[in-house]
Amino acid sequence: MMRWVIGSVMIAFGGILVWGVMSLPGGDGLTVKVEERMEMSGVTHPVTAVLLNFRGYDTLLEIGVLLLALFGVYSLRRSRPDPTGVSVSHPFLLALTRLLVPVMILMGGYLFWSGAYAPGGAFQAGAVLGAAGVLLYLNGFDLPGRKKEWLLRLYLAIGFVFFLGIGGGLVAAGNRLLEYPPDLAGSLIIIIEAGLTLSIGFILAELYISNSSLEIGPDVFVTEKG
Amino acid sequence: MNGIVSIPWVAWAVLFPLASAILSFLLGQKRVLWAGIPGVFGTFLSVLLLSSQVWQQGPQRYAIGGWRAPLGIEWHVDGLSIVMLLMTAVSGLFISIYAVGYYSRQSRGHKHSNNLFWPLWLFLWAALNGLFLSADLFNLYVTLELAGIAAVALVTLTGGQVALSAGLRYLLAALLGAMSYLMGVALLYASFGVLDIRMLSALAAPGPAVFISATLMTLGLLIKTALFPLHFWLPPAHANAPAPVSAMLSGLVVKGSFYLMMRLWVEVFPSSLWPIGGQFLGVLAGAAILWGSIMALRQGSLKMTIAYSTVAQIGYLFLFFPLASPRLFIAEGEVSGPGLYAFWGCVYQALSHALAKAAMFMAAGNIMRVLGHDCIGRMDGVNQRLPLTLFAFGLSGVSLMGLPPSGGFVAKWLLLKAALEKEHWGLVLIIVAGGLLASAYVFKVLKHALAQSSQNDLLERVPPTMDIPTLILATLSLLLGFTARPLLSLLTRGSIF
Amino acid sequence: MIEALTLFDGLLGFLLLGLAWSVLASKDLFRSVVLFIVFGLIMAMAWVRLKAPDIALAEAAIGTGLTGVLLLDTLGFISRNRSEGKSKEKQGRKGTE
Amino acid sequence: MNVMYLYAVVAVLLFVIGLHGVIAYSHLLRKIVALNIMGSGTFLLLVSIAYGRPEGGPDPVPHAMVLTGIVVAVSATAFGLALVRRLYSETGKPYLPNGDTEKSGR
Repeated sequence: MMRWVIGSVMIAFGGILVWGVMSLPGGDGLTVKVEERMEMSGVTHPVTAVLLNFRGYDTLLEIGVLLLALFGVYSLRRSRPDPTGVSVSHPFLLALTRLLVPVMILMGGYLFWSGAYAPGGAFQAGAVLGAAGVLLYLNGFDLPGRKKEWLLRLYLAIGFVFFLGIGGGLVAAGNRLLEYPPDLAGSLIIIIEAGLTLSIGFILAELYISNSSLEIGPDVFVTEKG
Repeated sequence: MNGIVSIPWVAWAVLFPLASAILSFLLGQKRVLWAGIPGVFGTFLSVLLLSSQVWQQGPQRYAIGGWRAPLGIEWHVDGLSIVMLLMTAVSGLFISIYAVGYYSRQSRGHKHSNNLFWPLWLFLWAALNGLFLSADLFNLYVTLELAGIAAVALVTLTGGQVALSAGLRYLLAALLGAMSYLMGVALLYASFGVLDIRMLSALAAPGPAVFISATLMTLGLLIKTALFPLHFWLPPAHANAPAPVSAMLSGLVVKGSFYLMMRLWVEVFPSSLWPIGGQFLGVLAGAAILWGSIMALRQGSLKMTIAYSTVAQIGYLFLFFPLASPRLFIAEGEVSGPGLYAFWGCVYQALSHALAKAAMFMAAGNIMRVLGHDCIGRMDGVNQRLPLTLFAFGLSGVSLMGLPPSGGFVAKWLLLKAALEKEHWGLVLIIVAGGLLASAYVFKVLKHALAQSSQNDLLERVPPTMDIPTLILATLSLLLGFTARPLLSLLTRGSIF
Repeated sequence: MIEALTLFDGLLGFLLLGLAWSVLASKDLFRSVVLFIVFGLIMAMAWVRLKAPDIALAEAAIGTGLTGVLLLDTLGFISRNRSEGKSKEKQGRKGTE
Repeated sequence: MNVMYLYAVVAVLLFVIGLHGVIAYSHLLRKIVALNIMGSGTFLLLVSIAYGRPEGGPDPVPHAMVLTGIVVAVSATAFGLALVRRLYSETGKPYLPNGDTEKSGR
């Protein structure tokens, strides 16, 4: 009974939404406005210009969301995971990892660099680095900094710190928040993106690692893996 | 214009909490307060100085990155934003002091419990400040998500089974609400190509896409504000969080999405939505007041009682929609009338509830610390052990009941006046009934707490950092009754309405 | 030429809707998660078709990649511990790793 | 232009399918997957709008919004799954306890 009620409400709702979408005018967006100001943005790829310059504040807060999710996962963890305990090392996987990880790091670097003028950028590059980190972890390697807690925290936070530091420094210097001087915009964006790439890589890897090692009483479930 | 006056405090009101949040994470558990305490005071002072700027110079607009809307994101700071920011700053300051005391003792027992409280709370504060400042619909979505995830993570800090399921329910509700809101934003952007609220208010003409997006955004924000019957997630989440967290969730976080809803209805959505939408929300608001109060009366545990009382008090906020209408604000020079009373009443309700409810949850935290439980039936002897806390509880109860001279009295009086002038007799009855029910559940707690206890041994002491802020917030919620005139005139200062 | 593209768009749309529906309706949770990953990859094709290569990259890497891995991992966790005998629900299956 | 409407219709239907999933199913993993499908629908609508703009190339602003949205969605998903894991290890059930709205359906 309840299922039918929900179902029919959903069908009605879907109908209304389709009607609304069909009535959309398809008018102008901000394409032209972005194009007009590309020269002042410091980069040549429009999406990167929007993400890191025109609407950089959104991106700053978004990194905050990513960090918060990690804090949330951390707060659920009972103790620090031990990377040596979760190895699923299989000779083949190990060989693959040795081959893939350097390639992935190169690819991350390329994606990060290309973000200034072509599709790519900190998020995509960070995701590739994160995947490399997960592969390393699954093979029993330690991520850089996992032994020293403060160093790991620094890696996780550095993107946000650069971004916020530059934004706040500009306010202290009399500019508006995140208002890059046009001649410095390109270099400042590169610095921010470098920090973001590193941090996003670490945060994504840590999200996976912490998630898969939330301990549940006896350790069997962690070591049994694979 | 020089020195302190020309500093862009609006930027520091967001930068301070963000910077101290990340610093407190970097410094680690032992030195967390080195970043936390300067962050709290820095944020508080920035908001205070920003308020004085707006008081003296009128509303501000701030184009972030130097890019004006529609391309960039702008902050609009008007009277309403300032009042909400001040509410958060005052509540936040005393909740923070309370939290220092709360966690200083607990940290010995459970090592992980206060680890991330400070970064999470400072991020939450930044998100709320960002929400009250922003005039960009998509940026508002990001602040909503930031606040939502921080709030859920704070609820689940203790990690018990009940807190976990309460947190998950909260997370699902928050995500659903935010997603629905974002769909509405997408439709608006599709129709008009801008995200800035002020620009949209000039553009948004009635049409199918606008009606649908108004519905989606309203529904999303109703879930996040927990208006009856979408309140299902609120009582468990607010009742099972650590005491300082309950205080900030009930006092502040629900006000964020309510504020956004108010702004959207007054400034963006076409006025033809008001007659039907306003009445509909009015019915829900009335139901929330009655249902929340009755459920509060029926609870056996103190924190659940207070949480259900929040459900009822949220109902009062939504009386704005049946009692106000957009035209009343648009008419320049409007100095009285039911619409203005309703607007003042709702904002004053948000303010006084923020202070009173935070104080109440903090008092409940003190009681739990000393008794080890929060069962109302076994609360005898609280009077002897925690006289200050109980006094604070009573004071904040006065505000919830709406008795003079409290802030709650001003709020409910203004709402009543609006309802009477609009001849909305049903709402008049509900406002009065809600007050009576509130006194019933407050007195129920007081009756048990004032009973003499047979055993008089102190199990645990409450440090002054927990007792004093509770009392200060409760006293402020009472004194709010005397500051109505300046605060309400600040509210209409350069208000967009 | 244009018709061929429109046909492709139509197919892609139907595929997305069908996949989304079967992700949620499938009785087997493991199947659901795998279908969800396929859904994400098809979605990436839609992004490319709509001239959004940045999003296609991000979706493939972050959206589908990380989300998929996290879902599989959680599912594995749930099925591994199912043998404790606390929960006998039909969804999910044993030994999905 | 027709392409924009085609994808926009698919987008809102995905949103509805996801919404139905969140409401109708009680298994928490399904709810989380359903929320992600809702998100994909919303993102697809934004991108199809960007595609349908008459002047110049696709509008980069919705693209940036979607990239932000994807990261937010992944963050929320990762945190949600961690909560599910902990809840499951405490209760042995991947469901929310005695919720009236959550128990309907499968």
